[in-house]
Formats: sequence, structure tokens, C-alpha cells
Amino acid sequence: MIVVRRLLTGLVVLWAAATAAYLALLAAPGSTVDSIIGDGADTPLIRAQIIQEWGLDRPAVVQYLDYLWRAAQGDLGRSYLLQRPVREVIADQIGPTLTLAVAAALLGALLALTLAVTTRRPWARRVSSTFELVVVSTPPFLIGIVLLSIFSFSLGWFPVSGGQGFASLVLPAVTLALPVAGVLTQVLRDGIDRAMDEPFVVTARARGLGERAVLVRHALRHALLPAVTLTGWLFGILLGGAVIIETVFGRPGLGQVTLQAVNSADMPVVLAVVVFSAFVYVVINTLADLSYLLIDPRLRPAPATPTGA
Amino acid sequence: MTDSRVHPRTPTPDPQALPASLNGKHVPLTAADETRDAGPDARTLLVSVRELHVTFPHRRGDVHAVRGINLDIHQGECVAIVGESGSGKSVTARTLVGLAGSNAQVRSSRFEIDGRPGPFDWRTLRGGFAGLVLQDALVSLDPLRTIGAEIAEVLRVHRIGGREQRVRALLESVHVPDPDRRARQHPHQLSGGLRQRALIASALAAGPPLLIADEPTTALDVTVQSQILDLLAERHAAGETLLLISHDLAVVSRLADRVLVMRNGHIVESGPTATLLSAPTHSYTQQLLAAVPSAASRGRRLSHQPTASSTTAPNQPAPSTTPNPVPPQSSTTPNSTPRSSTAQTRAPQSSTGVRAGQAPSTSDSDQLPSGVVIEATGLRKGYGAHIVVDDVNLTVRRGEIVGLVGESGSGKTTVAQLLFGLTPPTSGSVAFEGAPWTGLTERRRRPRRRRLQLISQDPLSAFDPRWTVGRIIAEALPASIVDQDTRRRRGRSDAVQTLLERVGLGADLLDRYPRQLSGGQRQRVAIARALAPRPSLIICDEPVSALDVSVQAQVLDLLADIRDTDGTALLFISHDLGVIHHLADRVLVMRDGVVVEQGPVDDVFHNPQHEYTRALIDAVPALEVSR
Amino acid sequence: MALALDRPLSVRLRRPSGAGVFAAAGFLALALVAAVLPGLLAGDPLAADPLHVLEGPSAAHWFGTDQLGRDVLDRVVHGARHSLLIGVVATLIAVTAGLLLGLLAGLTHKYADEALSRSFDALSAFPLLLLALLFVAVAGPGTVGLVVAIGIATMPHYARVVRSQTFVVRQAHYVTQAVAFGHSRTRLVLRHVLPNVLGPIPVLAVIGLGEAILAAAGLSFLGMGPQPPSPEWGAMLSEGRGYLSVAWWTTVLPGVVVTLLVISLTVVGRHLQRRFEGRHP
Amino acid sequence: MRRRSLLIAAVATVLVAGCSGGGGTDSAAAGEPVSGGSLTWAVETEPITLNPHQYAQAKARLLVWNNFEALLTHDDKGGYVPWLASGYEVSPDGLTYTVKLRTGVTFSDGTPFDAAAVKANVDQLRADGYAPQVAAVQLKNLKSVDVVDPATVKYTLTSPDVLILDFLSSPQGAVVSPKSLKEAANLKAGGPDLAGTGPFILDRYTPGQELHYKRNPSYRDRAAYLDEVTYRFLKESSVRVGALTSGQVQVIEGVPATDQAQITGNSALTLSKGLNSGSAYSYYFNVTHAPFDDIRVRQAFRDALDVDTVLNGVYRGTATRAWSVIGPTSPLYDKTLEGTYGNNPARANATLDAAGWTQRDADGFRVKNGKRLTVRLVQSAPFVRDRRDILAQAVQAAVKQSAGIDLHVSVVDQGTATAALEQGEYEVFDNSRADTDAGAALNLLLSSSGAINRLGISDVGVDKLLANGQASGDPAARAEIYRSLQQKVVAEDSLIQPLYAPADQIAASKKVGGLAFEPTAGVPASAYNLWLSK
Repeated sequence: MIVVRRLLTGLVVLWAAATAAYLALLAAPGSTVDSIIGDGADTPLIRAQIIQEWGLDRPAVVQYLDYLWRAAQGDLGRSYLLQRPVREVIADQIGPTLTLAVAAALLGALLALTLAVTTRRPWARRVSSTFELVVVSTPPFLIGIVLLSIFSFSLGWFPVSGGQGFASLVLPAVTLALPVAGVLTQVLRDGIDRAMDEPFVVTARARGLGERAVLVRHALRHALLPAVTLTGWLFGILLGGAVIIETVFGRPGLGQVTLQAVNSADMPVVLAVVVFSAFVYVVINTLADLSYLLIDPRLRPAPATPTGA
Repeated sequence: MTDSRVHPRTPTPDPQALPASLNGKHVPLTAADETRDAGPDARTLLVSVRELHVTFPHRRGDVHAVRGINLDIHQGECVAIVGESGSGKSVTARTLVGLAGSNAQVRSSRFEIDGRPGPFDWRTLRGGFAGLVLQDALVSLDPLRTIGAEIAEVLRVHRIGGREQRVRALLESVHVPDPDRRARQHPHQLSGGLRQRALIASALAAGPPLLIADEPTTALDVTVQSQILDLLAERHAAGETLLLISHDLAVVSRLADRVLVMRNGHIVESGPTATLLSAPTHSYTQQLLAAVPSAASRGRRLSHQPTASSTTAPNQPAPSTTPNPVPPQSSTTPNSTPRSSTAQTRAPQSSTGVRAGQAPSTSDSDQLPSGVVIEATGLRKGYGAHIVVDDVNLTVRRGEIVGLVGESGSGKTTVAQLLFGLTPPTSGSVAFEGAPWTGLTERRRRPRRRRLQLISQDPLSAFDPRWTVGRIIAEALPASIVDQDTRRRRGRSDAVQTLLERVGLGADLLDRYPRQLSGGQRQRVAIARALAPRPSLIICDEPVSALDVSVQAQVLDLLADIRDTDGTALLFISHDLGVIHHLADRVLVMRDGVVVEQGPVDDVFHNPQHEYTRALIDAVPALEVSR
Repeated sequence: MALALDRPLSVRLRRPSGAGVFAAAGFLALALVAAVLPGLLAGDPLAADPLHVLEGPSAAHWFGTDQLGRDVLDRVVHGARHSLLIGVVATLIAVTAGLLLGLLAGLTHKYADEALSRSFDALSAFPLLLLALLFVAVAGPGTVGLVVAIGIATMPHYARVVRSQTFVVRQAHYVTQAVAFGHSRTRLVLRHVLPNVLGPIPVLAVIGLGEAILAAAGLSFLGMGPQPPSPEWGAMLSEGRGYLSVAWWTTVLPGVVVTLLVISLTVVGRHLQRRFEGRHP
Repeated sequence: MRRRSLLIAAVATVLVAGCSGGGGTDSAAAGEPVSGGSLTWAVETEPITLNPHQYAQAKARLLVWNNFEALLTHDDKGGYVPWLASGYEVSPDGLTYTVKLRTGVTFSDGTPFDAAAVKANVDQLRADGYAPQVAAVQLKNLKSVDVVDPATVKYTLTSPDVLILDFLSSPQGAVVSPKSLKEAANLKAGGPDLAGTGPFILDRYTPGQELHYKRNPSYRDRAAYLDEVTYRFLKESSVRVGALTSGQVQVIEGVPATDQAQITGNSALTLSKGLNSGSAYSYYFNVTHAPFDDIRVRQAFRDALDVDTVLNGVYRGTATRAWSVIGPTSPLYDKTLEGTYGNNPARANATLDAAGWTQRDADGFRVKNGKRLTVRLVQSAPFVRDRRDILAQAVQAAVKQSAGIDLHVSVVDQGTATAALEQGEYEVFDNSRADTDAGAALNLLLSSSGAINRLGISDVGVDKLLANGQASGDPAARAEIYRSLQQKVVAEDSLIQPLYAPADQIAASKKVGGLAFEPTAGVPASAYNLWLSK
């Protein structure tokens, strides 16, 4: 039930996002024809041909409805710039971005869990907090640039280039994972702190449970709840960060496609990225809601009210 | 080897840590203590503590929670520590399992557990030597885990095999029906009673000789409380040693062999339960006993201190702004004899409670021949198919105190909301001061709003946190009293000060924020605010259930005074039969949204007609010592 | 079940140390001076010197010189105005819009609230950077597009906080209580709801300012911000990147200043947050 | 006027591959050519399209010629030599070009190369919506294409146009298998499903990452040395250089000035540079409105600018200064322009004073009638390369300091840039074109009907010179025509501020042999002649 409801609202969000993006691009300066022409030769004849080819003489509403109708069928149109179906453009680039995002998310989560659990002593907590503050406050591209200079240019441990092989994934993934880890650690630690103040922790200790066991078996699970609420934010960081990280590290991916599309006003691609991003957002948030249910039994739809005397 | 976090800070028999005068020397503190020690007790001494001090370092001065107490617990005994909040009773109990807190500094001249001095392997002792039961199982059991897992955890920690069968056996032993199914459920899926039983089962799982129960029944309804007390009694009878921590003398009287009364970190009095309750020697114990509202206390003052009803300025001690565990000084002073103050008795009210001619204001109800302030007919409230309140008829007359009693979920708070007009009834109607009240738009109700006031259980949330006491009360004053000029002075008007004086508070509180007040002061401010618009009826929704018994006594006295002097009617909602019996003229007993019985309070409580009322009355742990 | 999407601004954190807060406040004061009176601290940020191009940090040029021989420190100091202004205006837009929409959602009927909440969701479905890119596509690169983009992208956060806070306050006992004194709805909202909703906003805004500055730097880095030769920090970083192998200072030093500013804002913000929480429940 | 007719026998197969000779680099270290091996080459730009007909990026040229070939190609003196053709003949009236084709050539998909295939390509180019820019510019004067026999194609023009030869040697003129023209899934995007006749076959395209070519085993001449060559797209110059120095790639192109020291300082690497053909990177002054409608302001702008110092600062001595709108390597270049103008701040200030820009405002800029002497340069972000944005800032600083001129630079998205240009919201337009025949570039830039005539001029004299240049088949006569043209627009009218000659750089490991630049075009050559020493 919850999932169905989530998916329905998700569809609404999807539609709103697509429409907003469409309207925004409609309002963009310069006509579509200008975008298609780029810096090439520009004569009325060429313009007429382009208008005819892309059906740009139709009213905006018709173009919008046509776009929606085709988008609903999974046809995101053709790129003005790349002359290929947008779906293909996106499909080609999604792999590297997904790899990067997943690697960064996993690495970030792992780092955060480790830090939050191990830095319970005051001095360790202080060191870790400073680290978190710094990585969260540093522009991600600066982290990337510094890592690149040190580990690639100077030490030569990792390849400088591109999106091939595991080694080339390390630095970008670390760069993207650091801010994620910084925030997640703070949230997890805060959650653990709160949980450790709860009476059930006293009860658990009173059973003879060791401190580490209390932390891992009881407090951590409670701390995961606020962390799960961050998935929406995490998604933004990962997708947004990908644009920057891919630029810094010269990686292929959706970020590069987006940047190129925005720069050249390649409307079909921009729209597709927006719709795709909204889609991922909806999916991720639905998953987050489900994981709530998994973590917290109190949120599960109750088959029965409290029973017994 | 052990819990690194707690252990090093518990340097138990460390001679250096103690003042030289105490070093190695046992200095008995009280006569009671002496008696106990001299007691011919061949039973094993499970716990023996001397000169126990527990201090919590704090930026604004250390908090000295436990100040040199002595405690012995013998095998098979049930020892109770009684005290009000902040007396140090819980800290004492938790210190025995090394759980006073990570920053607690524990000192003592002797600290022996199971006949051995420290250092202790706390993790083995916890659960193995002593099981701990806390107040509310909903939060004391990990809400994310099944109760089966929680119980099994103890078994795993203490390396006890055959867990599944043992979990079932344990649940059975605490009388949880259908244990296999329950073991797979989470705390929130269980009723309060079952949860508490599961919590006790987990504390007992590793078979500890000592069970420490810290307020084990406080969050429970009275009938459930009775069952849990029975369960504890059963365990005690089976040979379990109990250390019971409670604020409630009545609860203690049912179980304990021996009682220690704690106050401000000291044990002020101790002795066998019967002796201590029947012949308390310390004034504080006497006050505590006197403050318990009950049928017996009906018609007399509970607090030893006269509430300044309108004239005398009170000597309210300065409120403590330091955080707990040291509570604000209670209003008692050690040398005052409780008997002399409680001697002021009130004439018992007639059941109607009308006192003609004493009304300070003229109200519509004065002209009403019946004197009916509010009348609800056929009130019914449902959310979908779920009926919360069903066909409730209720009348409150001028100057009358009507009690509404029921357990949680009985619908009593919904009744309050319906009467107050926060939510419209599904059917039925309310007439207030002879005119329709429900069915009106809020705009039309607004001019009459002031005649009906509300006091809730948690006054802190009932105050705008950004407002001072003066402003809070001034807001409630009618515009005629507070003109624009005085309002600008943020409620420093005479009217506000007069109100504060009436509830026994000084003008020094005018600039305080609600957070800076003690619980009792807050409730007094709430009462002052409710009085400000000169209402004909105040709905009091559990106004004293969050208060310590001595503070509760003062607030109850204050409410009684208000009725007496102003003729204000009160609808008093409570789960506490003692409080209702003490205060109310008439009572309505609610269960599952239905009023099962009503009538004059003595009639209902002494001669209950409905079986639920009987069950309720039977369940109340009475002080089992006559006074 | 509510979709809690609040960004980590709302995390309660340990109190920063006194010295840290002091240093952070000092740095913020310095940044403020730089933003208001940059001439007091630095020379002409546009003075090119083709003979001294890409020279490392020295006594004459503490932060070295850039590809046109301009003093990097001068540019960093003058950049404070751009970056702070962008951050402040964007945050103001976000807070104002978030406050109004959040209050509207929190106070109106179910359906309006649902519609507003879904639109916040729809906005959140764009990662900040993507939304900003979209806005830049519309408004063109430059300060205005950047500011509006960041403002709108961060708005849902404030709107959600305000909305949920409005719900909390609306249902608080003291509002119920105030009904009993016969006050009008407007008066309740103005006297009780609004002030209590507003409470945490300034602190969130201080921390949010750091986020906005970071976002602006990121967008400028991608070439979407103020145009050269404006000494905007993100743009400086972006320009300097091409010279990373020969002149690290043109990138790293301005980057460190951005980081310090964001850290200072966070530290001061958290300090205020703690103070605020200490005062009110 | 008598037309020469040429019939050049197909000889010199190595030459024909279009990749030899000109601008050859120091391959001595790599020894004699050896066959085999696989090479990775990091390139700056991922082509927007892999269809040669849609070619629009000079940086894609080195990729195109791996798997496609045109009928003609350039020699290193700007002339034409046959490639897929075996020779060509021009009718005396200059209206008919008869091209003889090589026989026995097949496309990599097995389709035979013949006259019908050539015609099919031209027909495709003129199809609606396929390549409007080619149809409208390069094939402007083409009347029809006829198959004379399987080995002969005849191009008939509406008016004489020597630039048709430039088309026949350009990527747009490359011959694609007619079969793939019909069957390709994404014809305009190109890719592995477009077959050509070149020495390599594109067998894998990973967008955003790389292009992979394998040797064409049935190439008609000497097979390529390399078994396979991979072009990896690395946008960031620092990343490219890092990839080369760390040995991940063997060749890179596009080495910015600041990174060149790293290459030259490394004994295992070589660096070579080729000047591009076409027009020089220049600022074109918009004369349609103030202030550049006044020739004195245009002269003052050039006098205010010390191009050498600016180039030195930005490119650290690696840039070649341009003195004319035509690049210095072109046979049409007018060398006499060198040193005739510029870098005279005193004269610039005097000229501006004379032109009425006598006052200065608070920021030190000149003012006339309350209006600041502001000229706007709008750059489109996606097309900014060679740090031209930085160069603009340097120019900006220079003209401000020496003459109080406010050069206002904005880097905007493509749509905004186009809109600004459409509405005349600019005073300076910057551009360089990599056409192999500079005349083609000037047609677009200077003709009153030119598609990118951003000067806004409509000068009968200029148009006439351009028309004559396009119609003239005699190299010497052509050179003279374009010399007059350059004198007119650069020297007399001060319409243009030439800045530098765009160049390409190749840095490579010394193990790589055969690196070269394409003759005339001056861009890196294809991989045909490359080898990797063992």
C-alpha cells in the first residue's frame, strides 16, 4: 500500500519535474534553432531546414504534449547536438556514473560507519569531528584536485585518466565519498549519541553487554534511521557531485553529458537528464521508505493493535 | 578484561579516595542503620556498601547525587528505597551494577558485592548477579528488536545454551500467554503489562540472585500495576532478592521488608516497612505519608504549609536552576511538624458543593437556578469506525469538583477536549453556562472562551517557551484589566502579581522563563493563568500526575482553596483514585469511552456497583499500614 | 509516513570549543571586512602584470600571482564580496520563500499542504547542481542566474523545516491554551506560531550560507558563475585548474580560503544552534 | 581565360594516403617502421558526430581520415593530389569537374567503391535535413553530379568555383559506403556502422571514453603499421599530460603552453607543433554601430594592444603571432602586413582624443558624451579553447591600461551567444577557422552574404575580390587577389585585429614513429603512418 502510494506521488513528482524543466528551457534565451546551429554557418535556408526537421514550427503546447506523450512511452527524443536518440546517449553514459556513485556511496557509508563506531573516545571524536568538518566544508573539486596532484601526478599510484579499470575509479570515488562520509558520520554519531542516552541502552548494559556490543547491536540500528532520511540528500550529492568529479578527473558519464547539454542548450538531453534524475530520486526515496520499514518495526502497518493484558 | 568505560571510574575500596577520618572506619549514621546492622542476620549479604558517595562533575559545580549512604541487602530480602525525584535513589541502585553513568565519580569506604570487594567484572555481574528492571518497557526494551531477541541476548552474553526453550520458559514464568508468538513480537506490539513482564523476564534470564526494580510500575495503569506487583511478590516469595526503587509509598508497602527513605542523597530514615510506615520518626517521612491523597485524607490539607490563598505572601524557596538530579528544594523544612500543619482541616463539601454568596464575579451560572456550569448530553466521538467516547452525559455545577477517573485509553482526555471545544463531537451536545457550546463557530464561542479554562498535565509544553511568566499570565487577563499600557510592560501589572501571590509564588518569578521553573512552580503558574480570566470552570487534565507527592500535595491544596474561595467549578481528570477520592465531590468512572459508574465520590468508592470500579479500587495499592 | 529529506543542517552536534568559535568568528569578521571594504585589505584585483606571471608565493605576493600576473591574494580578498553576496542573497531568497511557503503549507488545509509538499518534493528531485545548471541554462551564466538557482534549490529545505515546525507549534499545548483566552486565529499565528517557527531559522540560515557558498563555488567552477575577470572564488579555482601542474597556488590557496569560510560559518552556526537550544526546549 | 586541365596519374601510394611529409616530427628515436602493436592516443575532444559528412570540429579531423577517404587531398603547398580519385580534369569555363576514380577499391563493408557510390554521397549531402550547412555553403554552386561510367564522375557547377576541390578533399567530401548511408541506425551520429575505405576500421565506440580502430586488413595499399589504435577522450590538459608522462597513453594532442615544459623536460617524450590552416584567431570589429563604426577607434584599439606581450604572458612564448586574417602557413598569406600596425599606445591615445573620446571616468575608462568607450566580446563557453578566455582578459587589461578602452568580456552559453550576435549586441567577435583553403573561410567571414560576417560589412570591393578568388584556378593569380583583400580589410580599413595562428601540438613517447601533421591543414595526421618501435 505504502509503496503504491509512494509510486503514485512519485509519478506526480516526475511529471512536475519534467514540466518545470520544459518550461524553464522554453524560457531560455536564444531559440532552439540557435542551439542547433551552434557556431556553424547560419543562413535562412539552413534555419528553415532545421525548423522543418525538428518540427519547431508547431505551437509550444503541441510540442510539450508531444514530448510528454513520447516520454511516457520511453521515447526521450533525439539529441540536437549528438544526433542520436537521447535514450542511447543516457544509456551509454549511465554506467560510469552509476559505478562512481555506487562506489562512492558504499565507500562513504563504510567510512562513516567505521568512524562513528570507533571514534567514541573524546580525543578520537575530536580528531574525527575536525576531519568531518573539513571534508564537508571543502569544495569537492578542490579535494579532487589535491588528491589528483598528490596521488596521481606526484606519486603515480593511480592513473590520471578516464573511466577505465578499477584503479581509475579509486580517486574519484574517494573524492565523492569524503563529503558523504563526513555528513553521514556526523549523523550516525549524533544518532548513536541519542540512542546511547535511551533507557534501553541502560537495560542492555545491565544484561552484561559490552560497550561495543551495545553500540553495534542496539545503538547503531537506531542511528541508521536518521541516516536513511539522508538518502534524498545523498542522491543529490552523488548526482551533482558526479558533474564536478567527472570534470576534474576527465571521466565519462552522465555529468559530462549534462554539462555539455546545458552548455549547448541541447534540450532533449537536458530534459531527459532531469526526468531521469527525478525518476532515480523517486525510486531511491521509495527504497528509503521501505528500508525504514525494514529497520523500524514500529512503522510497519500493524496487523493488530496491542494485544494481551 | 572488563567494561573499560565504567570500571576504572569505580575504584571501589580505594582508601586514598576517602577522607582520612572515614578511612577504614565504619561510622554508623543513624539509629536505624545501627539496628539493621545489629540485626541477627545469618543470611548471605549480597550487597554491602558504606559511605557511598556519587558525584557528577558539572561545569557549574559538581552535583552530589548520593552523599554517603550505607546499604546492606541480604539474600531473600526485599529492600525498598523511597524518595522523590532527585533524591538519589536511582543513582544508588545503578551504582550497584556500575551503571551510574560514564561521568559518575563513585567513592565509598566499603563496596562489597556478593561478599567480595572490587574491582568487579561488571559485565559478568550485570545480568548474572543482578537484573535491572526500569520504568517503561516501551523504551527500556530496544524498540527495534523482538522481545525474544532481547531476552535471548542476556542468555548469549552469559553463555547460556538452549536459548529458544529458555526464552519460552522465562516468558511463561512471568505469565506471558502464548509465549512463542509474543517472543517474535516487538515491544510496541505488546500491551504495557506484557511489555513490563517481558522486561522482567529479560532481567531474570540469567538467574541473578538480585533483581533491581527501578520504578517498575510507574508508567502503568493501576490494574496492570497491581498485576506486576503481584508478579514481583511472586518472585520474591520464590526466593528472589529484590531492591525496589519507588516514589510511591503505597507500592513499597505492598512488597518491601525494609524501607529506606532517601532525600537529597541522604538516607533520612530506614527500618522495617511496617514500623516505618506506621511510626515514622523523621519529619520528612511524616510529611511524605501525610501528603498521600486518599480517602482518608479527604477534607484536610495534604501539605504542611498553608497555601497563600489570597493574603499571605508565601516563602517559596528560591527555585533551583541547576539541572537534576538534585531537585528543587521541596517546600518542607525539617523542624516543622507535619501534624501541626495538616491539622487544618476543611469542612467536608456537600455533594453539590455550591456556596452561594461567595462568588467574586457575577456569572450566568449564578442566575441559573440549577447552578449548572457545563452540561454534556449524549457525547459521542468516533474516528471512522473507532469510537473513542460513547454516550457520555456529564454535569458540573457551580463550585463543584467532579472527578473523571479511568485508565489510559479510556477516553477521558477526549472528553476534556470535547468539553473544551477543541474538537467537535460526532453526536451529542455540550451546553456551557446554560447556552449552547458545541455546534457554534469558534468566532461565536470566542467571547465566552475565558469562562472555561484548561490545565494540562505537562505545563512546560503549555507555555510559549519564549515568554516570561509575567507575560504568560498577562496574556490570559481580560483586556479590561490589562490595558495597553500595562501590556507593554509585559505583564508587570498588579493583577498579575496578585494572581502569582494567590498561587503562592513571588514576584521574583515574573521575568523567568518556563524552563527555569520547577515542576511545581510551573503547575502553579498554569493555575494562576487559568484563574486570570475568572473562569466558571477549569478542566484539569491530569494536573498532578507528573509531580512528586509533596508538590502534588501543595497543588491539590491550592486547587481545593480555589474552589472554596472563588466557587470555581473543577472537572478533575485523573487516573489516580486516591487523588480523586481526596479532592472530588462526585466522580465518573470511564472505561473504553463509556461512563460505567458515577455518583458522589464516597458512594462510588466505598460501595462500587460496577465490577470495573471494583477491580480498579482493588488494584490500588493502599498504604498497608493504618495511620 | 513523511519523507524526511532534510539536509544534514539539522544535525545536532557537539559544542565546538571556545577557541574554535573565537577563531571562526574572527575569520568571519575578516571576511566581512573584505566584502565591505576590500580596498582596506588588498590592492587592485585586476592589475595584470605580464612580466610576473604564475609566480609562486613570495613576500611581495603572499598567495603568488596568476596566469595574468595578478596578485592571487588581492583577488581572493576582493572575491569575498562576490562569494558572500552570492551566498547571502541566495540564502535570503531561500529563507524568505521557504518561510512563506512553509508557513502556508503548515497553516492551510490538507490539500493545499499536499500540493505544496509535493512541489517541494519535485524541487528536491533536482539535485542542487542540476537545478542550478537548469537555471543557468535559462538565465545564462552570471551572478543572477547563480543566485536565483541556489536560492530556489535550497528553498525546499527551509520550507520543510518551517512546515514541520509550524505543525509542531500549531499543535503545541500553549497554542491550544491560548485559544482559551478567546484570542483570534490571526493573533495566535502572529503571537505564538510565527515567533516560535522563526526561532531556528537564523541559525539554519548561517549554516545554509556555507552550503550556498560551496554550491556557488562549484557552479562557478563549472563556468556558470560570474564572468571573468570578476575575482569570484569558484571562477578563480576553475581558471587556476589549468595551471595546476605549474602553479598550484592559484587553485589551492583560494580553495583553502573557501573552505575556511565555510568551516567558520558552520562552527559559528553550530555554536548559535547550541545557544539557541540551550535557551528553549 | 584558358583553363588548365590536369590529369595526374596515380602514383606514389604513400603520398596518397594524405598523411606524409609536412611538419614531420623527430621520429628518429623510433627507428625504422615496424608493423604491429597497439597505440593509445589521448585526444582533447570527443567528436560530436563520427559521420564525416557532419564534420564540424577541426579536432575531429585526425579521426576522420582513419576510416574514411576523400577523392582528393592536399599536398604541402596547398595544391591538390588525388586520393580515391586517380585524377581530375577541369573544363576551361571552370564549370565542369570530371573526376576519374580508382578502381578495385571496396568499402570495409564489402560494397565496391565506384561512381555511383560517389554520387550517392553527394545526393545524401543534398537531402533535406541531412547536412544543411554543407549543402548551403560548400555545395552552393553545384548544379549536378553525373555518373559518366563506373570510374568517372562529373560535377557540373552553376558558376566557377575552385573551392569545389576543397570540398572534394574535405571530411564532408569523404565517401561513405552507400549501403551504410541507407542502413545506419543513427546516420547523423555515425559510428561503427558507417563504412569507409580507410586504412582502419572503426570497430568500437564507447561514448565519453574512447574510439577503437583496428587495421583494415584488405586496405588496397600498404596496410597500416599498427594493429589497432585507441583514441581516448581526455578533456583536461593536465590529465592528458599526466596520462602521457605516466605511460598510460603514448600520444597526446593539445598541449597547452604551461604544460609544454613538462614534455620538453622529459627525455622520453617529444613535442611537435603544427600551425593550422585557415583563418588566424582574430578579433573582428563590428562596424555597424558605435564605437567601431569610426575607423579611428578601430585603429586605436590595435595601437593600444601589444600583441606580443599579451601572447607571451598567456602562452609563454609558444604562440605564433598572426598579422593577417589568413594564417601564416597559407599560400594566400600576405607577409607584407607584418610589423605594419599596433603597439603604439601614444598614437592610440592621440587617435582617441581626436575621435572625441577625451574624458575619463572614475574607473579610468574613456568617455564621450557621457558614454563609456565599451566594446563587448561575447564568447560561447562550449567553443572556448586554447585559453582564449584568458587571452581576452589579458587583452582587456592591456587596452584598459594603455588607452582606457573597456573591453567587456562575457563567456556565455551557446544560445545566449547566438542571440547576442543575432541582435548585434557585441562590438568584438572572435573567431578562427580551420578551413584548408583560407578562401573558404574568408567567404564566410567577409562576404556581405557570408554566414558569419560579424563585421557587418557590405563592401562591393571585398565581395568582388572574394568572388574572383573563388573563381580563379591559377594559384599565383589567386594569391594576388587575396593579397589585395588582406591589404583592404587589415591594413586600410582596420577591420580586424589578428592575434595568433592556431596550432596543434602533439606530444608523444619517443617509441612512436611516423607522427606528422596533415599537409596544409596543419592538424595531426591520421594513424596510418604511425608505428610503435618494439
